[in-house]
Amino acid sequence: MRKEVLLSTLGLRAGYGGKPVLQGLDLTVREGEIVAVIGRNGVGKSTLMKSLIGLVPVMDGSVIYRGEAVEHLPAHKRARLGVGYVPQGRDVFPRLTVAENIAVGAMLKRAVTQADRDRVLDYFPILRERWGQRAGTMSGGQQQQLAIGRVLIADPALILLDEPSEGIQPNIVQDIARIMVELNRTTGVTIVLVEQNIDMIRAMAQRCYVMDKGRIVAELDRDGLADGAAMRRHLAV
Amino acid sequence: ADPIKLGVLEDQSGDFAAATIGKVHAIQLAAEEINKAGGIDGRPLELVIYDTQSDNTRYQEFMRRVLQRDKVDAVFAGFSSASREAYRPIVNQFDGLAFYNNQYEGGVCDANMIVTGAVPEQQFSTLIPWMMEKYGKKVYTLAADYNFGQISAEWVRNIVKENGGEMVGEDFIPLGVSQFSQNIQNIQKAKPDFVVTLLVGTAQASYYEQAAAASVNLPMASSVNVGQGYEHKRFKPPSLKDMYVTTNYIEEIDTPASKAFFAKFKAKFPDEPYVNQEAENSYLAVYLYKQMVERAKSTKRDDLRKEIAKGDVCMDAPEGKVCLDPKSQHMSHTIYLAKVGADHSITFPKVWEDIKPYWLGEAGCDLTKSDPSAQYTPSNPPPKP
Amino acid sequence: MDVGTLAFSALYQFGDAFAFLVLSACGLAVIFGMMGVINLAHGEFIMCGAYVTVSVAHTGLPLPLAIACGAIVSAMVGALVELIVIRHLYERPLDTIVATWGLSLIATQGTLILLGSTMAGVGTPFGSFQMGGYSYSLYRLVLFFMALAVLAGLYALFNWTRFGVMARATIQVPHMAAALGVDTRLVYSLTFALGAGLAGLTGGLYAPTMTLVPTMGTTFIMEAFVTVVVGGADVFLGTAPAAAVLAVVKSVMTSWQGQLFGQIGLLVTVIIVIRVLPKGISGFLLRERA
Amino acid sequence: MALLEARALNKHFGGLHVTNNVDLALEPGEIHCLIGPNGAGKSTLFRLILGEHQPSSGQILFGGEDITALKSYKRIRRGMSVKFQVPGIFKALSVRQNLEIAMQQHYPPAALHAEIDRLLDFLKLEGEAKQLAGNLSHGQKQWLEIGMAVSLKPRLLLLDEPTAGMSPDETRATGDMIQRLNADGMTVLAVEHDMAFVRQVAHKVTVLHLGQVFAQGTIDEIVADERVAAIYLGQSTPSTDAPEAAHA
Amino acid sequence: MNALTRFFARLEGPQTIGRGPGFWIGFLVVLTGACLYPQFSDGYTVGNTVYFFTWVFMALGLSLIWGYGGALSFGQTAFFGIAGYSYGILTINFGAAYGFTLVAVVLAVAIAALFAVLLGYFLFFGRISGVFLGIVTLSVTLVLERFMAQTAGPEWRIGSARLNGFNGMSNMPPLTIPWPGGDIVLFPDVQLYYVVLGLLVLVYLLLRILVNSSFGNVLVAIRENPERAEMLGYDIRKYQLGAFVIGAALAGLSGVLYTTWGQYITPSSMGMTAAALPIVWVAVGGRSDITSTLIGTLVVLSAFQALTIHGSQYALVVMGILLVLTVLIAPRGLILSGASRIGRLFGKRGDA
Ligand SMILES: Nc1ncnc2c1ncn2[C@@H]1O[C@H](COP(=O)(O)OP(=O)(O)OP(=O)(O)O)[C@@H](O)[C@H]1O
Ligand SMILES: Nc1ncnc2c1ncn2[C@@H]1O[C@H](COP(=O)(O)OP(=O)(O)OP(=O)(O)O)[C@@H](O)[C@H]1O
Ligand SMILES: NC(N)=O
Ligand SMILES: [Mg+2]
Ligand SMILES: [Mg+2]
Repeated sequence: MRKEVLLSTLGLRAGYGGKPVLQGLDLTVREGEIVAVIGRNGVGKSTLMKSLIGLVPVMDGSVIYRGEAVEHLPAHKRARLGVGYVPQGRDVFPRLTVAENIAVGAMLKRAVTQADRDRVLDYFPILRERWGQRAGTMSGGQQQQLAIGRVLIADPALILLDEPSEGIQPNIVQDIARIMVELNRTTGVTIVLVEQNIDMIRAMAQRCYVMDKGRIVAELDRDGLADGAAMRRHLAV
Repeated sequence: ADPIKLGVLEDQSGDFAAATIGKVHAIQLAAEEINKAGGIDGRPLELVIYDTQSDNTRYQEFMRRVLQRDKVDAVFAGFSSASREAYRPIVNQFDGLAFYNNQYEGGVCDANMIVTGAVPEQQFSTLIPWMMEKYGKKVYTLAADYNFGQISAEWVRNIVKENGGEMVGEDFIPLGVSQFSQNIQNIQKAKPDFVVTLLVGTAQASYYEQAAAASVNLPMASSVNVGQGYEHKRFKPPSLKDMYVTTNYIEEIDTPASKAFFAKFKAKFPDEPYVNQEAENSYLAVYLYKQMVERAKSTKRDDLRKEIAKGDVCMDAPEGKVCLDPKSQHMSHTIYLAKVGADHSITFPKVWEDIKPYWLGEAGCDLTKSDPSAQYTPSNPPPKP
Repeated sequence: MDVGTLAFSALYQFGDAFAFLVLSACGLAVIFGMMGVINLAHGEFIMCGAYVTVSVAHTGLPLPLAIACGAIVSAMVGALVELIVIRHLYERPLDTIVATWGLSLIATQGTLILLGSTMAGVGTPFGSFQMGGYSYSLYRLVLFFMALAVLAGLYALFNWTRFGVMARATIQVPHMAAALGVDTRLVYSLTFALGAGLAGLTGGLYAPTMTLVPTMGTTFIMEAFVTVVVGGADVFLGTAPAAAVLAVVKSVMTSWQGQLFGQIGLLVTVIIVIRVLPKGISGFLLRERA
Repeated sequence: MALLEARALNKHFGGLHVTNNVDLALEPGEIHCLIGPNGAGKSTLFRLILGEHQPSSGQILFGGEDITALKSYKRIRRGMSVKFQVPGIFKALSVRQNLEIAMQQHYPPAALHAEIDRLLDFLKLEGEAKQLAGNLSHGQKQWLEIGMAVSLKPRLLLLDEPTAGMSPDETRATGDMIQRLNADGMTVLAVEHDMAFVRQVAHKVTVLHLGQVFAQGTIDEIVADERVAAIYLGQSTPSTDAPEAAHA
Repeated sequence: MNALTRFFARLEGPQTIGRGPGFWIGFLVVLTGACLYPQFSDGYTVGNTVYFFTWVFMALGLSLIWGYGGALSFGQTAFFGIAGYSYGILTINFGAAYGFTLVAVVLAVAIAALFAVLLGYFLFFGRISGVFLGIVTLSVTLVLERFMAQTAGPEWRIGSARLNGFNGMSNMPPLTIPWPGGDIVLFPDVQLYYVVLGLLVLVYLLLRILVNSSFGNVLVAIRENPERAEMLGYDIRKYQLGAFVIGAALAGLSGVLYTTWGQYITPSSMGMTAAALPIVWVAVGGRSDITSTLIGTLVVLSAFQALTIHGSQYALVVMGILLVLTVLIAPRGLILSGASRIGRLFGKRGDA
């Protein structure tokens, strides 16, 4: 039985200052899927993610989440519907401590237990170690881990991951992929993943969209993902 | 007939507005009365009014405008001494005639200026000896830290000394300061018999409330307060209790002329919070101008000054009889000693009539002979001829 | 005069200056420190609080209630101002200088037109007390303790409550806070209203001791900015020590050489402190902690 | 003589000992890669070399000169340049202006704009020349910053994660570029987590761990080192996963 | 030759709006209009225009420091006042003969610039930035104001020049040009108008060249990202100091011209309100472009004066509303936003 569609876009046009970057983009993500989006620099992957969470105004088309059009909801309302977002470039709150950054992430959940916190801190032990350190003074990779942990604490139903491997040491990249897959299996969380790291895509994704010039130009299934040559072709400059 | 144009540059907004909006109203009242009675030699008065916004640069802009563009016959201008000094070079340059209708620190010797406000010799030579007589010889001065305050304090110091008294302290307060705890303590430490308060501006007026709250309970003497800033109306009694002020006019003066003036004023401007001495100075200045023009049959400054030189330009003002001194072009005044009671009611323990603005003339300013266009002070008198 | 009296009077003067600096600055510290908005209309929120307080007190309500009204009305005005004007300027905080300067002109002159050039005061409550030959106003002690209470309250609010963390997060990376579910507009409104309300509280507290005129806010402005800036970016680490340092300088200089030197001393201290600690006192404290 | 030499560099942040007696020597003409776990102190070491931080103790020599006390801009003028981990560009200025500001010191005014066009072309940003740099995508910002760093024609090029967010092809192109610059005599010190890139360019690899030099050698030696695998590379090394990269 | 054309080529560039023949024809038309208009106007209007012009120099200086360099100086009026007082002290002591007033202008501006060198060294080499810079500069100007306000006594004199406290200093001569057969005294009328207009055009064009030069590039770079600018090898402190001193000299020029215009200078020209005004002018026009600053300053000054003349006590309220609306409607400043809108209308790209 095919799962319900959790998130889809229809003819999505979005961009900055009146100029669309996304040129009528359609995609569909079903509940419990891990879907990757790949494409060259500047094709609009991050813009897509931002328009899904609501940080870029939608000019045309729609974003449908759990059967409802959400393109006009502000970001915080979409977050409250269970969408978690890990941005490219981390965007931690630099002058808040690690603990406070996590606390902002936990804001959505009515009651955050010590167990919830421990779960996240077990994924990323460095966060526990640096619990009182200001996030802005953490190393790049540490901040990236914090950005992921900050989203996981709220148990979102859908996670938008924009290049999560960036700046992270290889073995932790593997850990993150493993954690995400495990979460997906145990909690059914749906994940949209933008990545350049082919290893990570292969380790996580069940399906993959290829983007170019603001549109989806191809879709790869599991077999397509396994085909290294096909992958590289799509990412080629 | 051609109207006679009068420029009016007063602060209708900004820091000083509380004390000066009434000046504009007083001029409007006088002009209306004069026009109803047929104008000046049949010529109606036309007022050209600009709001100078308590801003010196606006005085410069608008003095130039009234003299050069509006071509007014005379200007009524200025509250703060700084504003007067800002526009004075421009009046001199265009050889205009300006009335400064404000009490001030004195000393302006300038043929282009006529001053109707009271000066220190009028207010302090009366007030200080009287206070020393009544309360004792130890005096403390609290004064605004600029020309007016410093020069007035100098007058107080000199008069106290001349009368065998002792200055037990002097504090100078920068303009805009509103917190006085330290000064209150200084005063208590010095134990004066009374305090001379030469505080200017609305911020500094906060002193009275704060001193009362700390139970300073000393008599106070002033040349500016009450008469200019009507603090006794603005503060809750009894913070101004035992404040003595020498002023040439306040609305409480209980003479027929004063009551008539006050009634006319209130009829035209019922919302006026207070009719202060500057309002009366401005009102009488219009009539003074009328008299001079009628006598000279001219609005030319030189013709008017010939009338002034005769020494008999006098009139019956709301305060009483006033005359213009030809040497300094300043005004003699009736000086009222106003006492503020515990309930902030006003009584007048003493009135001095016809107090002359003697100092400038005695010091060597004689505008009938020469026009130095300068401002002098007791410690910086005119050069001896 | 004995040492006790001297010590008390020095302490009293310090407390008096400290209270004035803290209360002048607290609303500004929230609005500037938290939101980066340079609020030149700060003084007018203080004026608003004072006017409302006195108007309400004239109707016969007890002063503490009247002061609360002053604070609440200022907060509401603040929320309105945020909605209409400030909200559109978070991306370009420097432009708030011009906008709030405009607001300050409107408020000052509007008050003059609507309510006239002055308003009658209410008188200072509580009377005075004697200490070693001097009498002091009891109300000034109330002001001092109110200043301490405001500092403590703000510290608790911003460090121990969800709101505090949300507000700080919102100010630092607004889009990310939104993406994590924070209603950033509401947070901005509340923060600005809080700052305006604190300014109103200050106005209410000082109203009984001052002349009420439309321009009264200007007497607080310099002290407010100086304290906030010497404090540095972190409102709660900065304001209290900054006010303490400045109050010592001000009270010592004033008692030694008069008010002019108190003021010039204050300004020179600012210049020196910032030269030594280019990020203010809290910038220094945080760097050391890091 | 080493071009850059760090001697017993220590840096503390409060109680944190971030670089611990680091000794590092860069021979002229080498491409040296610095790898190590997150928080190992790599970026901090860069900041010490650049003078953004002062070391708690230790010494930095550049071209034989002790530069430990030198201001940053003077170090740059001695022949260093840097691409930071977090893009440091002039966001509100156009891409062209960004490059102009970097290059105006090194090219005569007459030749400047032609040079900028050449570089834009090279960075594949010719279409974005008038675009504000802040509006570039993440990857494009990286390119721009690398371009700015390279355009200073430094003797020593410091690159902190130059290929983060780049696709494998772009990573390879970046590697090619660095090799070309190196062939022209530029010494390079690069921090990277992308082993394919390290394998492509590095003459020598230093592993930093907990602020200390943990291992040093060629990429093959490092990859073969089980201790490095344990703290950093993990079970499956990318070299086995993406062998094509090495031969590209 | 080549260097000279390149020098003039700097009149246009990414740091200034307006380029191409269209712009320069417009510029010449406006300049011609400005030259001819006194012939068709009265003395008051001309004198009043000079008055507006005198402030523009300070605004242009602030645009350079703040709009281009990113350093918000809240204390430009300090230099204004210092130069104004210096001119007064010099000319009251040495008179106006032999063209000394012109020497005094140069000396007064130099004194202001020298003070800026000291203050700027203290500020920028102490790495003070952002709002801290604003408050320190404001503090400096307020200290000067407070100090000057209490110099009423006769003991405060320099030579024969009384500082004269809050009432201000007057009696200094206006600008006087030595001329065979009688000095020309430049009262605020047509002659002074042409002198100040000439200065204004000169300063404007030189600033255009400056901000489009490599110096201007670096200044803008510092505004955008000082760390990066330093990491490109620039000693940012020197550039900031340079801009600060030029801006201070221009503020000083304003101060001197203002003083000669009204033969008066006062401490309140260094007070809080006076200090805030240049910021308003510059921000309303568009701080990051000197043309916008120039036009914006003139617009604000004349609009506010007109309002004060015709608006009675509502003037300040209307001014306030206009300021708020301007900021809301024209985010980059009235002139800059307007210019880019016009630019778009005519289909040009990349204006500004
Ligand atoms: N804030 C912005 N304003 C204007 N244009 C922007 C902005 N952000 C991105 N763009 C433009 O939108 C396009 C897509 O950018 P986006 O960040 O979505 O790319 P991307 O696919 O995520 O690239 P990368 O792999 O480099 O992260 C780019 O051409 C970029 O220049
Ligand atoms: N200003 C600071 N205050 C406190 N700790 C700091 C500061 N700067 C860096 N650190 C700490 O120093 C350590 C080294 O940081 P650094 O940025 O050098 O790591 P890195 O090796 O570059 O890591 P990454 O690969 O994640 O970029 C980290 O643990 C970081 O949290
Ligand atoms: N003239 C006065 N009071 O300044
Ligand atoms: Mg992206
Ligand atoms: Mg790093």
